[in-house]
Amino acid sequence: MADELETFRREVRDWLEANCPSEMRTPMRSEKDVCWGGRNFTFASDAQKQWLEVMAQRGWTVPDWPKEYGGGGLSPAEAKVLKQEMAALGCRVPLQSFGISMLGPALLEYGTEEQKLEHLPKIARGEIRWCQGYSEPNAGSDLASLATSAEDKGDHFLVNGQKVWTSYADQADWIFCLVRTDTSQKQGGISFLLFDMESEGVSTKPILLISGSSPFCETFFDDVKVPKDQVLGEINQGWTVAKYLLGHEREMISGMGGRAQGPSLSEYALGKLGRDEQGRLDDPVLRARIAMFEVRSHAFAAMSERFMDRLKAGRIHPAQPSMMKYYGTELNKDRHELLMAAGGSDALEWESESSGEGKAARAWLRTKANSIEGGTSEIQLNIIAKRILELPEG
Amino acid sequence: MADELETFRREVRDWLEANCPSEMRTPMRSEKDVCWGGRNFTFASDAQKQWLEVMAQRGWTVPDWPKEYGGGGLSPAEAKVLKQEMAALGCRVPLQSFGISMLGPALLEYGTEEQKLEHLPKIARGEIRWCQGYSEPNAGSDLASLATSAEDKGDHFLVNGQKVWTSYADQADWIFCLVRTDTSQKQGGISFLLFDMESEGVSTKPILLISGSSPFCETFFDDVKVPKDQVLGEINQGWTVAKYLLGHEREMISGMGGRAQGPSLSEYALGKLGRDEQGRLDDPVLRARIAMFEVRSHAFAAMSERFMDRLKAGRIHPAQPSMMKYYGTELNKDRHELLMAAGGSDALEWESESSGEGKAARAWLRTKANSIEGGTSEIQLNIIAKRILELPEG
Amino acid sequence: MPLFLDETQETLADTVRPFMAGEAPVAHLRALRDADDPAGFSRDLWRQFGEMGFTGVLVDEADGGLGMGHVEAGIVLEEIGRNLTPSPFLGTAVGAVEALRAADAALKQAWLPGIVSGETVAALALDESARHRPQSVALKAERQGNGFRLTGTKQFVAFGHEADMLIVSARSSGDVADEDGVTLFAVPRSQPGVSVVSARLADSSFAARVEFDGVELDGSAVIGEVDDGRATLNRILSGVRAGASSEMVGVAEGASAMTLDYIKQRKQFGRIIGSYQALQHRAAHLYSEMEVARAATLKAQQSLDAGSADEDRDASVAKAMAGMASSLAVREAVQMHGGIGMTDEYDVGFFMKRQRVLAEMFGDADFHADRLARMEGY
Amino acid sequence: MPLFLDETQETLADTVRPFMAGEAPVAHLRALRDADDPAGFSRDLWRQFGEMGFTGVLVDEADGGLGMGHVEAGIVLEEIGRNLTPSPFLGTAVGAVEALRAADAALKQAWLPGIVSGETVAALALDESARHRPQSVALKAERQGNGFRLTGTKQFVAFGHEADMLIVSARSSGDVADEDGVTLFAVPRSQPGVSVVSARLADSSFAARVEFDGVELDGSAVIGEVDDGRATLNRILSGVRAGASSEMVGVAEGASAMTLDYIKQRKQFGRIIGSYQALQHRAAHLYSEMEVARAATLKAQQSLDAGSADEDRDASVAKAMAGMASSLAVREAVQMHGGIGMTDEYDVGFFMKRQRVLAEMFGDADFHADRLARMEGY
Repeated sequence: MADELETFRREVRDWLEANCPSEMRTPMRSEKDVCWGGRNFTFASDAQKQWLEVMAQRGWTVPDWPKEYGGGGLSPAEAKVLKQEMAALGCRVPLQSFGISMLGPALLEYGTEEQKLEHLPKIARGEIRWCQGYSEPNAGSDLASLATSAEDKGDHFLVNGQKVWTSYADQADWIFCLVRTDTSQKQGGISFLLFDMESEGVSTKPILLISGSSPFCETFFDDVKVPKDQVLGEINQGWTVAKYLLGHEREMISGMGGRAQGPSLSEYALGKLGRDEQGRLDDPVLRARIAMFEVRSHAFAAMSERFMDRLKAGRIHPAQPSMMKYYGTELNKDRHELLMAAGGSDALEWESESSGEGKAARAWLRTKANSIEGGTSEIQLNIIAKRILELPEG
Repeated sequence: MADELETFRREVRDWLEANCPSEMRTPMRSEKDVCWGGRNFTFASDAQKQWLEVMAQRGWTVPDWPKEYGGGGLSPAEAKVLKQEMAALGCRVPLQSFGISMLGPALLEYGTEEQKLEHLPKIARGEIRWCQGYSEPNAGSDLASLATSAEDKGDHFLVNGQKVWTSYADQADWIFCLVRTDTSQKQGGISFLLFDMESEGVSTKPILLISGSSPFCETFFDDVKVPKDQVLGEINQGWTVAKYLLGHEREMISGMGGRAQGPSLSEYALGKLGRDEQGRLDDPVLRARIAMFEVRSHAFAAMSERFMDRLKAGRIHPAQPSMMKYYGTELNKDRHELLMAAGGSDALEWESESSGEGKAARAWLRTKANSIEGGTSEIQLNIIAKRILELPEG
Repeated sequence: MPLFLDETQETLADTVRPFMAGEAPVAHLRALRDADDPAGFSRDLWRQFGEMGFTGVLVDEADGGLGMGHVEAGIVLEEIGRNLTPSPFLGTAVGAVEALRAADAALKQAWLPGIVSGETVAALALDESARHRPQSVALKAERQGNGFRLTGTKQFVAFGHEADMLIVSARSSGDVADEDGVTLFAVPRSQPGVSVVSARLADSSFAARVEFDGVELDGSAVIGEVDDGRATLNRILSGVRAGASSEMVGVAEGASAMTLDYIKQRKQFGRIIGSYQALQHRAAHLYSEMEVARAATLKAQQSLDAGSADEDRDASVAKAMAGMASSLAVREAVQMHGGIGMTDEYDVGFFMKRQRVLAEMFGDADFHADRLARMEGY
Repeated sequence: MPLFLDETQETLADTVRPFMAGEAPVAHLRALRDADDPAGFSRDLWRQFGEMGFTGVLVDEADGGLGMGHVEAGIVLEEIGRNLTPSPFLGTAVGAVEALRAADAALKQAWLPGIVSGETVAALALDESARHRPQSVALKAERQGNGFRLTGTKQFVAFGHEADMLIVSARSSGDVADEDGVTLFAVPRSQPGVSVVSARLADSSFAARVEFDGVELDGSAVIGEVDDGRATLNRILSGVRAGASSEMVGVAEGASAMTLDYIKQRKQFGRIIGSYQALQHRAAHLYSEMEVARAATLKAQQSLDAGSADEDRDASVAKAMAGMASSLAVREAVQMHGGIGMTDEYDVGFFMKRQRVLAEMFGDADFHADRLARMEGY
């Protein structure tokens, strides 16, 4: 068994050596190097296109999906080996997509055979790019207030309403979307709908954030016709599918935060502020605040390791991702407050070459969304209080 | 007018010079030097007794109460002059009492003429010592849950139940007490009762705190007979009187906190820890925490000054004492956390001469009650949210 | 003096409040930003400030001003903060005017009339590094004949690109960190050798890096005594620190008012979110912090106006406390608004940006906590 | 190694948990205190610890112990913390055993059997000032013939008054703050010249001031190499810091469990107080802090057991994080209990007292944050 895995590892390594273009073994330099795929995607380079094609051909864009749906059909152990070997060679992820990370698992769990055959291979090959339509102007974390309606017109639904925070809606080909199919119930009256963004009546508008431009859009539906077989899961049971996905998303987001992102806070501060006569960071109160932060940050790194270890071992309370999400995002906000303090007036610049067009300030402002998107900190605390601590309803 | 006041000031000064025993012009050294009066009070010295007597004779234990009730009949301006002159000579307060600070104002506001004549002079002369019976084991801040009952027996009430946190109940002569006279209403069914602690059926038990011995008692009532004319205010309207008093109490407590109490934190820390090569407190993170605390502490000193100035000018929102109480007590807790940190292992000692029998640790633990007694911090925040910020009921 | 506004001060506040809300609300800032206005503020509004007397609030009546104090300047700044009004008020009407108080009659005459009328903009060129370190002054002032020659760089000069005059701290003798040997100058920006590079900041205001390349000045540009500018520099700093505190109190009030309105209306899970106790307690805690910050700020201004021995300390306490309280206010404001608070379309983000710039300016809470510790000897 | 307990470790936990809850719950501490017990712990219980194998958890199997690691010692300490069990476990079974690992066979043979059997109590005599400053070691060890003469004072020696043996750090050469020149000794408390004055602490445990008045020792009392004890000292400290972290995690868990029970039952204004959202959010926040502290603690212990290069840093992170989280836990516990939490009759105050002592011991969060900063070069 271990032997077979070693054989597999050698094969993988050889294949990657032979097939991964050297350009695709360098670290990504910017957002532009991310391959999202889709109908209108412009590849940054031939190498990027080639790398996607060879990987998709082996099903290795989605190594653990079944082969019949465009996957690699690998066992968890094999998929892990592939990941390790790609990391060892520094291979870039060939395809980034909400189809892979979010919709795919839900399709595998709740899709009909027809739906799986229709959508999964296109996701695997990077042919169709998906976006997610959950939030609405008056329903942030509170999906029960969802107002976008899908009226039953016999053979199709007629969709009307508005979504917000639809990431990359202006570049996506299809949307997976929560809509209200029954106004008489709250959570029960929601369905999970899939449809083409080129359908008549769909329009999008990018959202400008306080930190500047963003991938987010507002998305408008005006009498959009959607065939009835494009519901994922049962009609009026979209909540079930959505919860499945939300749990997934929270896990992803909770992986963030902590120490990994950006330059070391203390190195940055030393660079900006220098040392005093005793060799300490020359800003005593800020130094103390950084040190207290670094205690938490190191400790949270241990927490993240523990969380992942327990997740892999299936020993995690289902609400633990809420704790990770809460703590990690609050910590990341603290980190950027300290980075701003260390940067002083330099970090306040917004439009100057020396500041990289306000890199520090924009990153700082962007982190303020961390504790809002993917379920606010307040929602996470509610979840911890109710599901882990079992405190009674108010 | 100003002239008259100056004449008054000279008279006061001369009188004080002549009548205040020199021993009573030295700072109090301990709790024992406080004169509480009452039937069973043992004077610490002849001077203490004499000082009470001469002051009581002039009505100056309660200078602004009317003369017919044992007061001095002074105008606010005159009372202020007396206070200033006493401070200038370092005269001790001749009589400390809940009768003066709490019950007195309520008697003046709500008492019948008989009640005033009966009780106020004895308070003024320090003959009767009062205690307050509000809290119960299952009704802390929540007076509506009050369970101590006063059953109407025609000519008297029969009181049964238990009070907690009754300060000095074991040394008091009389109690002012909230009792339930009508179980069919919540806040409306409470009356404000006055009775003798020597009545049959009254017993007390001191409460030991986590910080050690305390003035607090549990007080038990077992078929205590109380004449019906000993209700202060209307029957079933005790809530009104209690609120009047609570506002008073909160103001008193909110006067605490901040910088006034105990040694300077930074001086104490310097004494314990010394300086580093750059002359700073030799514990860099603690120094930073102390500095951040001192910012708040100085700022709160300004807030306290502003609060008193506006209170005097009648320009205070009625819920502002809640803010003062909340902030002041939380700040005082922080201060003692920092004192403990600066004291290190010395401050942990509990029974040793060098630690003054655990003075630091006991004071630290005692402050934990600051944010509980007189209305918890949570209650104060509720009051601020509802009455000042006008946030809606939950 | 009681620690609240007296009647005259209340009257001033009653004048400033509707003026600022009417003439220069947040929409005014947004419009300037969207138009990519190169000044970052409105000269017309500045002249209106002059007409209203605001720019001369601290100028003696003998010099044509209102002859009021820092408390009154704080009243104006609080409304500037509440409305996020872009304005060189702090640097000009507080900082430069405080500097010119120490100047001789000729220098006063040269600059005060323009300030009072709202024609002249002044800026403070005091910082030499990204973090506020006013104790060290490196920009050189070498004697040359009857005058001086300035060489060096200043940064974080708010509205320096539009200023007619710069208040400059310079090293005329001694070492960089010496208390003595600092001289203050009033330098016309048009003086040969002065060059200004400005950058837009996060809050859409501008700050400049100002290069002094052998700028020649005669003795008349010196404020006060040569080598003896430290006391005036400290007083300028205490003034603008207290002023910035007032502006931050205003920013915090503005953000909190928006937020309270929002949480009183917004529903989630079928309930007004402002009825949730966790939000109520946070709002009440924030209210308390802000009240304390307001008290500390007023205290600092009264100390300045009374020439109290504590004015320096009180200004540091105010700047630190107002910095912390207003930081909490804008963070809570964005968080309580949820997603909409993150959008540029909604105003609350502007408050967060402005707060950050003000918190940094003339020393942040860390700087002032450390300064307080030094003053108190630990 | 995954960062959670493996099966063997879970089994150990399943043994320790009911043992400690059964034999030494909070009532045990209360009884000792109320009886004014001069030892502050039970020798009988200590022997039971020996019988259960706990005292030898870190002792090699060859020396009669369980041959386990710091993770396992942490399991015992967490239950000690949860039950507030008074015990010299940390100083003896973690600190002294870790010290003796560096000792020669004779010294091991002299002390380990007694520790393993639960007959011997050891104590760490490392601190010389009220704040933890292990980098400076002033107690003198002068060479005298084949041996040494110790002169100086140690303080905050937990259970020093009952200890049979003291682990002592001494200055055998160089200056007070030198890295080198530190020698460790295993000193029988009965040695002439050793005098002990003990004081009861807030948590009812005892700590001693130990005077060494020319205490004569022969070379056999030296642990490891003369002048070269710093590395062992660091390792002892990392061990007890991680151990104290586990105990604090246990204290925090104990206090939180009591508090959660309480707020699920107590009613105010007609509602279960645990249903109020403000309390819920605070409880959830506290839960998060405690989970993070637990992870950091386990990480430190795994690092120690693996001999990781980061063991020193990880122990400081754990001690600081567990110190902060458990401090929050006990403060919230008392506050959420309201008045009853302030009474001596109720147990929750004991948790606050114990937490404070543990937080101070071997350096508090401020000390370790500063230490972390130094290690990371800022």
